[in-house]
Amino acid sequence: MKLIIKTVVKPGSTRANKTGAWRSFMPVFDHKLCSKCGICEIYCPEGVVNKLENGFFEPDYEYCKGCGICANECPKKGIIMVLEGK
Amino acid sequence: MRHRMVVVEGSYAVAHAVKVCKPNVISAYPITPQTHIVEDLSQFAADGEMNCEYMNVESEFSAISALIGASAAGARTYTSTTSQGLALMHEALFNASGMRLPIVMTVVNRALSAPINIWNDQQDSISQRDTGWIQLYAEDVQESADMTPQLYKIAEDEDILLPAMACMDGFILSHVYEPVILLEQSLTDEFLPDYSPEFVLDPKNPMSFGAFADPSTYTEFRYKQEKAMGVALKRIEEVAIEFSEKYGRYYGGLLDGYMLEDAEIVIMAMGSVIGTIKDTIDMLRKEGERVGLLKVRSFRPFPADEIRKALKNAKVVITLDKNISVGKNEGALCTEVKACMYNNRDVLAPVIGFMLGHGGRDIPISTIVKMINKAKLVEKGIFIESEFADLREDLA
Amino acid sequence: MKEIRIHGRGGQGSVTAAELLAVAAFEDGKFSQAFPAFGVERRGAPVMAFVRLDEKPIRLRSQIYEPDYVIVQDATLVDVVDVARGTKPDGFILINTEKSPEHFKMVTKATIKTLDATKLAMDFIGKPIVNTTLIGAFAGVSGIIRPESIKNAVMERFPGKVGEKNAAAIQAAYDMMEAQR
Amino acid sequence: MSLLKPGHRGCAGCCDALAGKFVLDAVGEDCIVVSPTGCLEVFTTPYPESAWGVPWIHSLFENAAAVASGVEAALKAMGKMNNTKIIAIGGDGATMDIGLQAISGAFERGHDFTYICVDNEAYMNTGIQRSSGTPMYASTTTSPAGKASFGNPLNKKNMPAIIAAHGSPYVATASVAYAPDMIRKVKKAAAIKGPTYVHVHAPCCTGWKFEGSKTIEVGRLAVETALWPLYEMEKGEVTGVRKIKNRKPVEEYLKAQGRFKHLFTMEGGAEEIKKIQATADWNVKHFGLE
Repeated sequence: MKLIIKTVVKPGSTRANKTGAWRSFMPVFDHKLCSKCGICEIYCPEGVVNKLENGFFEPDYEYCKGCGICANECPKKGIIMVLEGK
Repeated sequence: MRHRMVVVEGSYAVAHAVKVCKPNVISAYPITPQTHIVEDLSQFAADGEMNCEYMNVESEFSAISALIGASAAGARTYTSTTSQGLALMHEALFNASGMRLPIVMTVVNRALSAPINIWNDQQDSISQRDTGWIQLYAEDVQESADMTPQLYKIAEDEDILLPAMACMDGFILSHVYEPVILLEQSLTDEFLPDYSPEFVLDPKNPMSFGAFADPSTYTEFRYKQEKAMGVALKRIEEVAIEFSEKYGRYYGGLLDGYMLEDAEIVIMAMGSVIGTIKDTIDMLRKEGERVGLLKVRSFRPFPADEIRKALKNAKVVITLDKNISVGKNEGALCTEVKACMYNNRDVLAPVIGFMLGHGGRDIPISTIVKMINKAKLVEKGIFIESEFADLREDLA
Repeated sequence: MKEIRIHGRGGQGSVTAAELLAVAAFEDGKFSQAFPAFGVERRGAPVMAFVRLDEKPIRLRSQIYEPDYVIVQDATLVDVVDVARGTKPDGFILINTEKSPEHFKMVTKATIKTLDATKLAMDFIGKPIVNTTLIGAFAGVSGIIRPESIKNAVMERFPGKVGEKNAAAIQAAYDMMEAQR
Repeated sequence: MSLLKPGHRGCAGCCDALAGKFVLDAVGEDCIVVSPTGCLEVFTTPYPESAWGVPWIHSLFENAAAVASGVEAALKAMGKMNNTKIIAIGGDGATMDIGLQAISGAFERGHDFTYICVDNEAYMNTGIQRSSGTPMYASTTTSPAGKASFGNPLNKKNMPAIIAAHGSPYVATASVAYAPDMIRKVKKAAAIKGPTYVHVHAPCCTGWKFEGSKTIEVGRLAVETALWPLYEMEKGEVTGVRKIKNRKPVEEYLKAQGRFKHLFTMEGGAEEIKKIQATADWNVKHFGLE
């Protein structure tokens, strides 16, 4: 066995850590109100609001921490924050 | 051998040795008495004799920091410093070792302030004992130079990957002119393989260096560093032999003995005082004294087993320290030699510690003879734990 | 082993003189060691440099307390430094001065030798830089280093015209002092 | 998908994560990132994980610029520089306080790299202590407001001017609240040869005491009140500013944050707010923001 510890770590490996568990409020995206501007995607600190094939956006709830920036910044008020478990 | 020698300054011999090791990045800050090394290296770079980036940084802290970045990017790196400069690097020394970056640095040993003093002792490198750097101490200019490729080979070993210091006494070795063989490029190319680490900062294979370790993972980093030091313990010896086969010069691996076999009084020391001790021993041997020398070449890793073996027949051991742990009234070598004897019955000889040569105070033969005479008092039941060997009574 | 102490002032090239002696002696087949008395002295302050010469490799690293030979680059130093200190009785003290040895009253059993190296340097080199002239003189007095070796060492260090002029001064100084040996 | 991967431990609504994401959006895959110690470093790389999708190195708190310069020197020496961008991303403390000397040295030496200061105006990683990026009258844990204090008594250090004085070819200010502007500036900085600098205003919900959902809103207010002017400097000269339409009074910015709350409750607070307004007015005049 190599004595050398892997002092380096693999890129993007935090994906093992599912931060969706941090969330107490979850953003719910209302596509009817969406203008597909993409601001929600830009300002997601987790980088987990993804563009769907149909041009709408959805967060990856495995990682979304529920910060609510997307809801706050949505110019159409098309994202609402809902208490988890409700 | 003689026809290949030239009389040059110690610093030049070291700078030349660095040159033939072909570092990619050199980063240094001037500080007496290390300056000549970096001046000579700057000149080599200015003359187009080195294919490297020479960085004039704004402090020793940035010198070592730049090398951390360069080494992580896959470069062979070099710096040299001394005293305050080494102390300023302190934080980054742990970092370089913890990140397992095989940076090689010549430490031109010098005293620490206050009071400010530019002369030789070994307080600077001894104070970096626990930073996880390999530390070898040279007895003459040739050894100081020859250590450079040896340390690259040891540090860059994939089972070691630890940074290393080549320690040479300031002025006494850095500023002396004496005959040396300048390391041959062709032999060094054969001796020292290219540095090709498995992981480097590379956009094609984007690894992260220097991650944050919590209590669940931190301990193992230290454990593996310690294991790597264990590998280095063997490798230092092997590389010294490989070096002697290639270049025809050998100074010991971890240790080196002189008149040791039948010695009753064994002097242990590190660095340039070794030569003076050898002359003293020759003189005393003529008078029938059974005195010998155990040179400690590797202080980190510390060769405890080898020391115990070497001291088997000793009746009294004297340690010489150009440093002091204030509050312990001992130098580091003394403490460590004593410690390595405690948990076994191999060696029963008492250890007497002498501190001397601080701030460049000269160590003439007479001082060494005085210590030997004090050690002989052990036979009469008078035991000295540890003391300054060269105090000026008028100032003390 | 022979030990030499060189007294000078900062900027007069005492360390270079020591280095050149070490290089020359090595060329002559001896082992050598040259080192300064490490200090923080600036230009003009009294300084020292040391040289050891031996038939076998030199291991001793202490300073020199009982030199066989002393070289004094500047006679004014005699008034401020005990240049004779520790000098062996069978050794000599070589002083750069226009004065004769009798002029110097020192407590020493060593022989005092004098030479107007400044004049020689002015004549041959055109500058009052005496370190090379003095080591030529030293070779002449001591007989332990060949003048050719000194000249070679100097010419290698200062190639071209400068080296040649120095070599001429060295030879002249050597000849003068050898005649007195 | 962003090159700063999810799963990191940044606060919900973290400005640093946004800044890191925007920087990587701007420079792309062919870069090497150097981080000094700080929130961004800690929450992105809990061993054995890393959120970074690009090569990344953290060494110490005060040496990122030196490390970055060493990386650059190494790539140059080994002939691997090609088009790789070297990016250092440090917080305000690592940049304006403890790392200032190393930054000065690296900019003086002229390495080809871009230094990005993500300025959330205090030592957030260690618990919201004052830094030289902390604005006047912000209450922090080491410059708390109290009966005898309105909080931090000192003005924010003008770091962009210090960098510009080093002769940097490009210095810009940006804000995480203006993503396209920030990305454009980082891209420009990275493309310009030599040491370039982008100073990014980054509202920290935890340290400034506002809801995580308001990170962008607060950042916008800083720009709209002229407390954080957006400008570009080339070779020491201001060459571009973002004009403000309908400038808002500084109260709107201050009111949105708990760290300035005392200015509205303490006696004499209104007078002190005038001093902050004066700073905004000076910015408007100095940079020609209107």
